[in-house]
Amino acid sequence: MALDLSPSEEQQQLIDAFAALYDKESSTERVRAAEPLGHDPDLWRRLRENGAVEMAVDEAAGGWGATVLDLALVAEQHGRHLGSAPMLEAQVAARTLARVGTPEATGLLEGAMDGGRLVTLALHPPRAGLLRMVPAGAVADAILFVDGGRLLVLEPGLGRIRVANLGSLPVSDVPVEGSRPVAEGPVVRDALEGALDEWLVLMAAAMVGPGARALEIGVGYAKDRHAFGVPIGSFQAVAHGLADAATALDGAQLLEREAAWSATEEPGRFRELAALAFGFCTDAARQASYRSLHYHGGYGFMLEHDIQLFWRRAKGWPAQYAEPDVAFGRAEACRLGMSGEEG
Amino acid sequence: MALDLSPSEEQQQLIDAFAALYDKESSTERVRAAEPLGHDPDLWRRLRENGAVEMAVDEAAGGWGATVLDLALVAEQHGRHLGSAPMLEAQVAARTLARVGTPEATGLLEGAMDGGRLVTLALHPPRAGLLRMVPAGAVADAILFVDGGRLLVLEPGLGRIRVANLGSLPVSDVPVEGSRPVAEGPVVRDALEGALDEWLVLMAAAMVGPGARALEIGVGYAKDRHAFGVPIGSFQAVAHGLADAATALDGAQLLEREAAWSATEEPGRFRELAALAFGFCTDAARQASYRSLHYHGGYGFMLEHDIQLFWRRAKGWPAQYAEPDVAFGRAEACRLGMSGEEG
Amino acid sequence: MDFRLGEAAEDVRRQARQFLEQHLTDEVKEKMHTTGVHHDWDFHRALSERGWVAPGWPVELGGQGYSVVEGLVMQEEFHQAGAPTYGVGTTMIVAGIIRRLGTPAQKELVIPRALRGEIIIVLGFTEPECGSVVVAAQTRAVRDGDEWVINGSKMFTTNAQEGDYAFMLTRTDPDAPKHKGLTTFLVPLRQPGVEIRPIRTLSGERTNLTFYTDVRVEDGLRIGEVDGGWDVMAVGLSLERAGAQGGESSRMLAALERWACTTPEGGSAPPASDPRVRARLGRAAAENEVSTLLARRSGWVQDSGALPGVEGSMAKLFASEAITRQSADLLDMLGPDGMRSEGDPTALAGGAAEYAYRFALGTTTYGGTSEVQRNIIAQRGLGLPRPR
Amino acid sequence: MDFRLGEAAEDVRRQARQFLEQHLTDEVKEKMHTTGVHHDWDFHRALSERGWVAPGWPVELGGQGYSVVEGLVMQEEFHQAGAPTYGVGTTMIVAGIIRRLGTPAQKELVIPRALRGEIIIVLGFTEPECGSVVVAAQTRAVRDGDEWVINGSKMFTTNAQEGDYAFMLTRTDPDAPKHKGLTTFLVPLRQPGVEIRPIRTLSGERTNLTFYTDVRVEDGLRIGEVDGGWDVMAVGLSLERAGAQGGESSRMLAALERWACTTPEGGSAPPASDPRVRARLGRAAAENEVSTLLARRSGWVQDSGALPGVEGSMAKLFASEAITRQSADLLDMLGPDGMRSEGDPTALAGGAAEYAYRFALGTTTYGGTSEVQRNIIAQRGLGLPRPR
Repeated sequence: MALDLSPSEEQQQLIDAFAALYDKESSTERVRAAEPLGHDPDLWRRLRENGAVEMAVDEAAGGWGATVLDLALVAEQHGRHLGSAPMLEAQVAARTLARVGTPEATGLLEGAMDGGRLVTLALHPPRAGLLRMVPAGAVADAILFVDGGRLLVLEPGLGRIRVANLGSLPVSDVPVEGSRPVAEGPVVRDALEGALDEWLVLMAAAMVGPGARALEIGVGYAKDRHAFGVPIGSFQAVAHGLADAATALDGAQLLEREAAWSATEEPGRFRELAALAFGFCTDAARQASYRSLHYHGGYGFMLEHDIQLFWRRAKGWPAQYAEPDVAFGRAEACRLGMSGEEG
Repeated sequence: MALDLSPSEEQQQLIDAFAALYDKESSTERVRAAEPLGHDPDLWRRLRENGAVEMAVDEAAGGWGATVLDLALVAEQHGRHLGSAPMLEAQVAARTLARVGTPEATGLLEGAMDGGRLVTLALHPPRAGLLRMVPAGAVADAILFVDGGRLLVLEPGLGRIRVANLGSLPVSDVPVEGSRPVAEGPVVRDALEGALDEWLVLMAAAMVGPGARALEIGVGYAKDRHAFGVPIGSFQAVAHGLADAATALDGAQLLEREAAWSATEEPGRFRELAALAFGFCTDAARQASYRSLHYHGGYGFMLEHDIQLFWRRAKGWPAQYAEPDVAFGRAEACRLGMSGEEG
Repeated sequence: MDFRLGEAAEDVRRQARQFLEQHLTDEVKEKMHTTGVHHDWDFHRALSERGWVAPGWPVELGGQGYSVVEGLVMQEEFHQAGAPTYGVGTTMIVAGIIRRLGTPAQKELVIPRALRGEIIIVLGFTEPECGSVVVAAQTRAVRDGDEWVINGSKMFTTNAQEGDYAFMLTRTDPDAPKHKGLTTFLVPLRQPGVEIRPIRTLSGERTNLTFYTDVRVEDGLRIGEVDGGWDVMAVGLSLERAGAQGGESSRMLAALERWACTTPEGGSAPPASDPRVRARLGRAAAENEVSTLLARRSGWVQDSGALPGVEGSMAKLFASEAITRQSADLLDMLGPDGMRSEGDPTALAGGAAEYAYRFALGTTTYGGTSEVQRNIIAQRGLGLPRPR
Repeated sequence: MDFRLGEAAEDVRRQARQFLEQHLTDEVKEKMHTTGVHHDWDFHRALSERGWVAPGWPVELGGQGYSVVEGLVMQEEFHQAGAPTYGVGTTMIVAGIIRRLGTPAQKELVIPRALRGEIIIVLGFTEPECGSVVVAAQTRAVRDGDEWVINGSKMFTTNAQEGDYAFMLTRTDPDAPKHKGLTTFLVPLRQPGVEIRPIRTLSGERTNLTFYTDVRVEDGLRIGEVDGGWDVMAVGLSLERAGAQGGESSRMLAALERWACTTPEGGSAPPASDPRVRARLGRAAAENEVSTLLARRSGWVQDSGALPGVEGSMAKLFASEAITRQSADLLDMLGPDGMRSEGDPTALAGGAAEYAYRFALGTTTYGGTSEVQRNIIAQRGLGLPRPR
């Protein structure tokens, strides 16, 4: 055991398998077709068929027992192809149910794994009786959320309000009426914090995708497009901006992979690293997609150019939790041994 | 009366007079010679002889009645030449005493104007019996400060502790023992807030100086210094950074002049504009001096190169109050009609 | 030194506000929003009736004789209110060029109708392959007797679907050095061979890609000399007056300041009670004040008869980079709720930050990219050698 | 994938910590601080006795046979602790070049003494007039029988006052194209004609400007071919191994984290109770983790036998820009108190941020400016055309 930054053979197979799936089922045409809702039922069906939910659950709970690192490698592909499917939330919700382990939770988990029900989770507690901007809330069959120390579940009916949003995500506002308890006691707080850690690191991994792909598109454009007789990539104003973005993205990928790895291999650092990775990867993806878009000149501003798809999601996807500074604060609270009041 | 962004004839004379004084009495050799204390008694004497304190005080209180805009134009020159003298503090303290008008204040003001005593003011209340980082505290004969709603004065004796600092300023920590009251009641809060507004706008004006001079030095170097057979200023990485700095500095000067002008001409906006100007000018000066220093390569890092003198003061001088964000918050509180709790 | 704009300018401001209150109806705004078209014929005709199509022109030529700063104040109000002025703007740039360089017949044809608000002229400089380097234009114009035959395409011909003419930069001598073989024409758009393909942008605005296939234009609509198009462009640039900056930033800030003072449902204090919120709004306020001042300086320099330097470039660069920075920051400040789209009924602060975040992207590109402005400032303002 | 460094590396880390505890005494640190010299003979000899002057060299050549990552871990500890290793660093770069390219006599002369910690070799590439473009070196070497006569000057010859030799790039054929007429020598520094002018830097470190007037060096101390100096430099660059990054950043963050947890006199809560403080420290923590990971990746790539790409440039660029950004931000966070100088008894957090703010300026310049690194990354990493 020593430093090894390459995916193992198994990990590479996993990456390749999902890359192939997304190549086929999540082209930018498909991504556009799924807008504005941001949910592509065919992609989601294919992901489920390939075990996207089952893999996330421990073997003891009937799943395939993938590590968080495995899930992060898949999330990278998900982000790279802007997958219009609530995979991250479904995975984290399923893992949370397995961890809670009450009869209600187990029942919900069975539905999620075998029954094909889409269970998601709210990242923030309700305010004034309303869960706001629930990830996948517009398409979920059930929403897990925490209120007053209890874990509850809600089957959002006609009352949910779909929210059009910058990231083309199937979020919605959902009134909490009609919710029922799933668990209570200290396990709830642990489960929620653990779920948030996992969602943060998977979103961090997902952000490396649009960042890297936006950079590739930008580099390609900078090589092809000419101004004053030379490729625009030969101007330092363009080249240096892309070099900075590439550096940040390389760092971002190392950090989210380390964070995901630590979930099982160095669990004492997981919470800190997950939050650091979320903040850093979000910034890196935004920087890369903004620069790439800007260097496209007026073309980047056209809806028909793909680059805007990446730019909008780099802002919108991670914002379901909060801005990077909130995550950096969460990480620092861990480092200083404070309780996660910022979570 | 209509938009006129040129100094009037009288204003230009004022600028020219002080520019000439500083040219003679505040060369970078003199500035270096006054380090680390940052106080040049000969410069200070010449400034006093030229009425630097008297001009700041209303005619009704025995002064020459310069406007805040006049003082800002002088402060620009002060900053441009990195004047090693506590002029801003002495001016603001004198104006504050005039405004307060109690017998004690009047006595102190007389000493400041005719007696040649150096009266300064603390920008922050004492904590645990100690005034911290008092501007000009290391060389002042008297320090004004506010504590518990009272305006007090202190003659710092042997107890003061000089603090070596990044900006080469004569600041010190001063125990509050032995202070005596100057005024109390609502006038104190108004006087203090008014003094802070004035200090902020004068420091904003002072920051335009090192920013502009650092930019000139950087532009000169970028024209002269060659790399790969061409002047380094022909590389976009250098040229664009300098262009951004120049733009911010032009804006900074317009903003601090507008703020200073508003003190008499549009007093309802003065508090807001003074704080906005402080924040913006501080950022602009730091950006310009950093870039200029960096483009000097290893030379910028050498103590014997002048550019570091500007870079250190752009950080250190305004920091006597706080970082830009605090001033931006103060301004916004005004805009929103909140009481200046951030002051 | 005086930062007041003066009575005359403040009077223009009052009149502009009255005008906008009357003519910038919710209906007009709603139509702009749904169509993405920043031109409205009713509004345009009202402007014309008010004599405000060319406020800076001399009275005897149909203008108001406004100073540059007075015109700027009008623009400030129009931008702040979000009025549809893009069409009249491009029309009057071209009318201004024709006023200087046009033949009597051209003046007769264009100027009265432009002043009456009857026609729209769009700009046809940029091409798909040359971006902001318009000197590389490839659209061909070939003489055929008293006519010219035009073939090619133009990018970002905003309002072409409403337009009567495109003021077009064409290549008439492909063998001459780049800037020597160009000629400008006023090309009638309502004729066969003109194809208009709508393009939607991130901010919801509509622009167009236009194709020209054997399009004919009589020689009488040629502006300037044959192969003298570059000189015509230079005159156009010299007519550039100060442009108001930061209207969208001000609107965003105003909306967010209202938000900051409102305690949210289920909350215990308004957002403004958080010092982080105040600091972020305050920084935006500082930038907006600077944007306004830089634009006014540019106007003042022109009014005072001084040779304009890089003031216009600085104003444009600063304002567009500022809205890019601040919209990203303030959108983040709103948290998850900030992502609600402008137009969604649940949007925070009317979706002002979400809209500004998309809108900002155009500002650093249109009218000369930030990189081009920095080149200009470095060379003409700082005297640095030509960037490479 | 495994982010553990492995037992061997962790063992190196433990040993390094033990070593530092024993040899990096307060006295050594104090001396570094007052003199600004990042070399200490006692510490240097202790390193040599421990066999750590060339930890990455094969055991049979006097090294420890450490992998690049193991060497990096050692560096991480040494940098984090602020140990004086600059002198040994430059010495062993040159010893490495001689190991590859030197004559038997040169190896005999230099390598044993270098390994025993008896000599210091400094670098003489940069010149006052050519900055980081070392290929423009003007210092002349002219043959005179079995000797060469050197005239010129070198900038930033750090540790020259302690040094035995300068490894110097000279121009031997002024008529050849720039990179063709260069030759490298090992110039003895303790001889007449060598003048050393100390230069103080913003961070308090001492470097030198050195002048060479009719300085003599025997031909036996020429490294590589006559006019083949550029090839020697290339070998030197290829020997570059991963460098630990972010030691100073980590020290600053650790100091500020201690500050954040301490309630100040007269205060009611520790600074860490403010979410703004936590966010700012957390952002620095993220950057520091990334700096460490980028440096380790660079080491891992070399250990795994892959052809190194731009990993080293990325690690260097990122870490130096990060400390520049974060020291400015964290110094601001401390408010007025942050300005207290490192070394002042009242300084906050030991003046760590104030020192880092000055120190950072050097990092974006020395060892290749950030601009040079971005050029490298753009061209070699992204395949963009040569920047202009």
